Amino acid sequence: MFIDAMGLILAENRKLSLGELTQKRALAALPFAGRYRLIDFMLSNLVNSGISSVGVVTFNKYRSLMDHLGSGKAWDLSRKDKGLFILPPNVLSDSLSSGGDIGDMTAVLDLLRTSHWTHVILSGANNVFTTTFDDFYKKHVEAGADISILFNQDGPETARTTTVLKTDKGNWVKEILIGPESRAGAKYSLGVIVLRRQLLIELLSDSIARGENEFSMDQIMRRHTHLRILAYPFEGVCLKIHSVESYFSATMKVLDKSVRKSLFWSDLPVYTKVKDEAPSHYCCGCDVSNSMISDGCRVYGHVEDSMIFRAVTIGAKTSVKSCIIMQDSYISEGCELENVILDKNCFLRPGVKLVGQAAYPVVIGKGAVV
Amino acid sequence: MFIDAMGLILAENRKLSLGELTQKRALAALPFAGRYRLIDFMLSNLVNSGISSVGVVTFNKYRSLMDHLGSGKAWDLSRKDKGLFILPPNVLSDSLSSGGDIGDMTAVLDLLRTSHWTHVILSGANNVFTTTFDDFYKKHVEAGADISILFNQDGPETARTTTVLKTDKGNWVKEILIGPESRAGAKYSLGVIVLRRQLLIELLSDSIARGENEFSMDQIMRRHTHLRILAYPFEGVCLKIHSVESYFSATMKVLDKSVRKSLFWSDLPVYTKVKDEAPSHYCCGCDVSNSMISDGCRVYGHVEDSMIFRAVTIGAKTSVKSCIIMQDSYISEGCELENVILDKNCFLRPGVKLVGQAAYPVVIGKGAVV
Amino acid sequence: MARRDVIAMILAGGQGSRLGALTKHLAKPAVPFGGRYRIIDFTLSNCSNSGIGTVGVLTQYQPLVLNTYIGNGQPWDLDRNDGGAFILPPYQKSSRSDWYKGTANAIHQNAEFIDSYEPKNLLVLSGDHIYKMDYAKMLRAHMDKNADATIAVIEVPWEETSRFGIMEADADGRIVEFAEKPAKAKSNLASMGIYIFSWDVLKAALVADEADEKSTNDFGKDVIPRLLSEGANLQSYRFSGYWKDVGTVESLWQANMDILDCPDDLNLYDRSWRIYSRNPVKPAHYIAKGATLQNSCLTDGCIVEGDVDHSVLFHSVVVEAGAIVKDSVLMPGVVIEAGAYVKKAIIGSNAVISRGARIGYSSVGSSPYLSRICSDDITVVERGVRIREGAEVPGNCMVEYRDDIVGDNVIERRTQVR
Amino acid sequence: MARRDVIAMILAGGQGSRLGALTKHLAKPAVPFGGRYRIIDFTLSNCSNSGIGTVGVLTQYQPLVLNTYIGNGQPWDLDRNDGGAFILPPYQKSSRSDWYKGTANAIHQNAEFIDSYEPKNLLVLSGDHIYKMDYAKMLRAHMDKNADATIAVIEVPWEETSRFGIMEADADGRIVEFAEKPAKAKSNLASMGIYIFSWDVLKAALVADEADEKSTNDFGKDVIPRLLSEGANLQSYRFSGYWKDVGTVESLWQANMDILDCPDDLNLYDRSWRIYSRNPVKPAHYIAKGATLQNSCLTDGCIVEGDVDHSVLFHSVVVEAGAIVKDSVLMPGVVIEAGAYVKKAIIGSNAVISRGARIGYSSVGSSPYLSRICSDDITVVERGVRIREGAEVPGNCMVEYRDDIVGDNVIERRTQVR
Repeated sequence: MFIDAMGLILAENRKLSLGELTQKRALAALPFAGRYRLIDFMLSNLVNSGISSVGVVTFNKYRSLMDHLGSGKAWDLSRKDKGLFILPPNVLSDSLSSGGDIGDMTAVLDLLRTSHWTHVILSGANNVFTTTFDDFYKKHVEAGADISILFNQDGPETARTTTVLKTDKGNWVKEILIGPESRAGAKYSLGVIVLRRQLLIELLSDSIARGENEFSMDQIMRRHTHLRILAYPFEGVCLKIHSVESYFSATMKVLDKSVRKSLFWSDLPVYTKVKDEAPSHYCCGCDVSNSMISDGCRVYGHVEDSMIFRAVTIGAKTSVKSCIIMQDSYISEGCELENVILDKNCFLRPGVKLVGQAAYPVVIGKGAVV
Repeated sequence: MFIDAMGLILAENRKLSLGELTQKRALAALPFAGRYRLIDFMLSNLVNSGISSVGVVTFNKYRSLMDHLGSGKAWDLSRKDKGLFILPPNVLSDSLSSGGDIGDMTAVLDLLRTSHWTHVILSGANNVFTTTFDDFYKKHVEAGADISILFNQDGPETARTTTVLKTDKGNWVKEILIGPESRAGAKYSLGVIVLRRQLLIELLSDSIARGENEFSMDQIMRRHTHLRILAYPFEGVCLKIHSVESYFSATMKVLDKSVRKSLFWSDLPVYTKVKDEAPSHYCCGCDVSNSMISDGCRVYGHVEDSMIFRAVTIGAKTSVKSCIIMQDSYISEGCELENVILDKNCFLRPGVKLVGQAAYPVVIGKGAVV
Repeated sequence: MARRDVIAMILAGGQGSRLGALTKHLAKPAVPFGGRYRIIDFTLSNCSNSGIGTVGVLTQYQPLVLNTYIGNGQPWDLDRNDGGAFILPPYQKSSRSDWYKGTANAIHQNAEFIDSYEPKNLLVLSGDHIYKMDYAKMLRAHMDKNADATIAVIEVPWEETSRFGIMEADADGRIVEFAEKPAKAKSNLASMGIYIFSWDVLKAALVADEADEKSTNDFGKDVIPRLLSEGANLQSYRFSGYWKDVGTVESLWQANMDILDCPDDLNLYDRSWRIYSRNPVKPAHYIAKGATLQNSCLTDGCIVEGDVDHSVLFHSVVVEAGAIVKDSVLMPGVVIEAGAYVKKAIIGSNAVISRGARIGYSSVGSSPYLSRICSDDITVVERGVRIREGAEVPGNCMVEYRDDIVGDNVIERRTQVR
Repeated sequence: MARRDVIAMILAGGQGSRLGALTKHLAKPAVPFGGRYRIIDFTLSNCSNSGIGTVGVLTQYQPLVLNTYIGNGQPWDLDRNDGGAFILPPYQKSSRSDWYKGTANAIHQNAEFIDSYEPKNLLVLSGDHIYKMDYAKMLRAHMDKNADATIAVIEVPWEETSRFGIMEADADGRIVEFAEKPAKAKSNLASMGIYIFSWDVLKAALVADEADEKSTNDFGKDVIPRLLSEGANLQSYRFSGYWKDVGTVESLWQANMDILDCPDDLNLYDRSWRIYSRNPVKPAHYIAKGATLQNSCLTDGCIVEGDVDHSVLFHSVVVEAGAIVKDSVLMPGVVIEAGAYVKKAIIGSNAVISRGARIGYSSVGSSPYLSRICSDDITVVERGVRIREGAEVPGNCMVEYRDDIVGDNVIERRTQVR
């Protein structure tokens, strides 16, 4: 109900790469589900929980995030003294060198130290789900845990970067494993934790003192074995994105009615930047099936099992099947696309044919002219 | 009247250093006249001229500027598609290296290319004056000049970085001299120019093509001798800041009635960030003379010929004479200060004595405890 | 544009009774239009795109929706520190309290507000027109000609001149005669209800107009003729392009259908002159397998499983499998249940057309809901009603909820409208 | 705080006639206070600092200044996308149009607005109190006790109980009796006019209250007694700290003087609970050589050349050389000319006290401006008048401009107020 906490989102994750899709943008800035970016979901979850102060930690790809987040207005986080803080690297006064990771952590520490909230909800941005943290927070406070961590039992296909929690029957964490082989009935961390602000300051300062240059709560928690860590189950739909393949399959899952309902049609709005596009126009002769299409599009051709972002044109006699087409792309007449991810602002000349496989979708980089 | 132009402010100037005062902040972010920063004057001049789109070009000290400017709300430049653009260095995708100057210029070029204004008003931020550019702009358009440049005949004491314009009787510029020896009746550039956006794009692209890494309009104009450059006289009060000494003396000039009137009491407001400080409190036993004092101060002691920024405390039995005391500084009881510049957030213990000379004021850096 | 050059006042006070049930709960300018807009979005966006930063919206009838819709003005870039968007209802002064009388009286009652911005000129606009126009150009013309007032005019077909205020202008565009809805017009230049006044001139004219007991305090009927008779410099400003007054059911329906033709002079995809609006954040719309869509507009949050042809769907509309929607306007949250048939209708927000119901199925038929307000076989359904399963509503009906609908064979009950 | 927990409604409709000329042109909550604020800043800032993002301001009397002052709500961090600050004047519905009657009627007329935010609770506030209070704590108490309504109470001196609504509460804080301005009070806990209601409960009570023809539609007089008699769970919430109703000239003057004592429980320098305000951007104030200042508050843009003692100066006040100002409140833009003397006065915005004039020079004296509204030797000068050179105005005067001041020996003319 009354969450006395601020939010902190780690917008980048060096362990995860989505190839060309994250080469020039932070993972958190990855477009998703037609009109969102990944960070919209976590930001909305925090805001819908009544949190009014959120820091976004970036390393070096902060431009895409700054463009998207702006002053935080779209999430109602444009406030006078609190609101949204984008924490880009600390470029030191007279040199452009360094900055780097410890710089990131000191900026985070500065923000934490000048805040007055009792708790911090710390999270990545690569899991997509819609919820509030009311119960999670309440349970954390009531149980008297040092750290509480959200989990579910829906494991990702690949295990390399997965954090598995070993707990007792009361869900108290006994062990934290990263990418274990055996995963029967495993509890997978969703990378969302709540802890006292003061404790986070201590843990971070300790890491900095040890000369560590990476912000890994997993590592930190494994070191501090005296901490009482509680695992809290998340019951809803959660899409996990850690590779191009899982990004593609997560998108296809969004077309499913129950997933759409869980993500978008609860009482909790998912906020994102407003673009003021016109309505989408379905022209005579178009043919659309099992697809999501955003505002500002013009559809003349055939679209099936696809996710179409804003202001896309699908030309006549073109077939788009099982594709992700990002904002402002233009697909000319007579093209044939299947299992393709088209990044923003691409232009496909008439008659282009691109066919991938569901497990290996063809990825076309931003602004490409094909 | 209808100025079809955007603004571009160069927030840093590598030729000018104000020592500790500009070590960690851009020149444009230097606090001035109690509650302003230097850039407030040029931003207000642009906004008061009806300009709704302004780019601020920084090199590496953009943090102080970002904190001050925020979303541009205070200058009514928080707009959807236009408004305020802070152009920090382009840190490239996967490396923190380089960025540097050409990066800056490409960011500027991007902004210029996507704008739709016909003209650009380009300016530095180290001259303090209050005006609109209506007449300057009108004259530029009517005269059919390629570039128009604002000047006055009030030369700075030191000549090293001064740009002097040699003109014919019609004020057409025949020669541009930098730091000349002979200066009788010289026309000093105020570093404010107006030109077509397309021309600026051409000149900048040309510089980049030549591998130049500095944004010097003086140099550019000297190279392109075919350009018709018009000098336009500025008649009002203009304070020029290019050294600690000139910063100090400019501040003292603000205490003068006619200067105060010209800068602050015309019809044109000088906008700055609002801080919501309480009123200043003059306590029993205080004694203040010929000084400007901002909101949120508490004054118990003696203040004479000084400029006091926001939320400063002047302790009892303390004497502050000919000083600049920046925001949030605390001066304890029984101190004696003369010709001192105290940067933000300093703490002076009881009984501290600091005495400088008008030409060599004592400068105490930000956050110092003395 | 400098702040003091001009401020705008939008007349949004009319009850819009010719729109019947559509304006029962909201002012006409707040009526949804064109898939994701409300009518006033066009005027507000024109102001913002023209560089006008201070806009007063004069309203007194059902302003709640309009008030919360406009809010802080942010969607139209009108959340300014010095200025912005203001809703201006009538208020009690220390001596008297009046509702707005005519259009001119509404401006007169807000003279103090206008004065506080010290504008040189006042742009007076109507809140119920659909068009894109650069007022800055008109202001430039006004100033270049040193006019006391400038009136935007558009050529209308000669046969329609009797519906408009008609201007006769000399070769230089100066207005020499003005006739309100003339039986026999001397010109086909109609006033668009868009005026720029030099504020000093208008202020004096308003004082004189208020003193005149015979005046109806209307711009077209009283103030403009007064200025003309006094020899003021009244200029006409020619506009050509799409412009439509959407004051009737038929014109509102037609203007929505016009959107589907993507007219060049009302290009909603033009990013240099966007029409802004405030919208709830909904996901992209979803088109199911088996759905068909032809020549239609959709916005966020729609779910289409049935057949939609030549229609405008606002956000969060649901068209279930087997439902057919033709030539219609479905406002936000409308649900067309399986097997229902909707033709040439305007369905108000959150209304539900139950299974098998038929709306506008025929141009003839009898119904207690037949209405003189509706014409051309268009049917209107009030927001938030649920139409009974299998109910039949012919064209030209205005289906309105009344407190006593027991035994009604069209409306089942009221749904909740948010 | 989550959005639907609570929204706030500020009652700002009163004419404030006990403030005489000070509220002739503006609603009481808009009266300048404490050097850089207006009265309503305290309530608005409390809302914002308590995490309440949706605030309606109910006003009908001279709302212009309040309307432009509150604007988009940005200074109080109330420029929200979903919510924010709203001015809510009365309006015409399709069936009827009413001005607000009592405080409860004002809320009732805006039930639809409130409903549109679906709040669980409604915080009802007054717009003319000076205090700092965390409403979130009060809401927590309200919810913890599962109350239908929670009323903030403060201990007042027993001898003043007859001026207040007095609550009697049991040991757990539950209200067992309520007496409006009792002759003989059973308790010294006075209602502060700050209520949290469970919205469902209040909505039902308002419907019943409206149906009751004898009701005056007031919270204190009608709604609270009704709830109590129905056995609703009414809880008291104890507040201690600075709290002042500034409804009279004397209390307004006193509250301004209180500021000069920097009371701990109204600390304006506390950055964790700032009082926000909207102010024009003016330069730092300037103190000339030869000026003296003792125990006074100044804000931006003031120019002081004379002597100022124990006074509150708003922005852009000028005190010329040789002028003396004591125990006074000078609102924005006031000019005290050379040699003038001002004591124990509240001088309205932009008023000019000409050379040698004396305001409040004596507690006795005769003047056509003596007023029963003024007491304790306080003198009030209306905004925007110029006092004649050498004029003398004794204490307890209310110097108001009238249209016929020919031959008046106090007021010379009107100045321009911006």
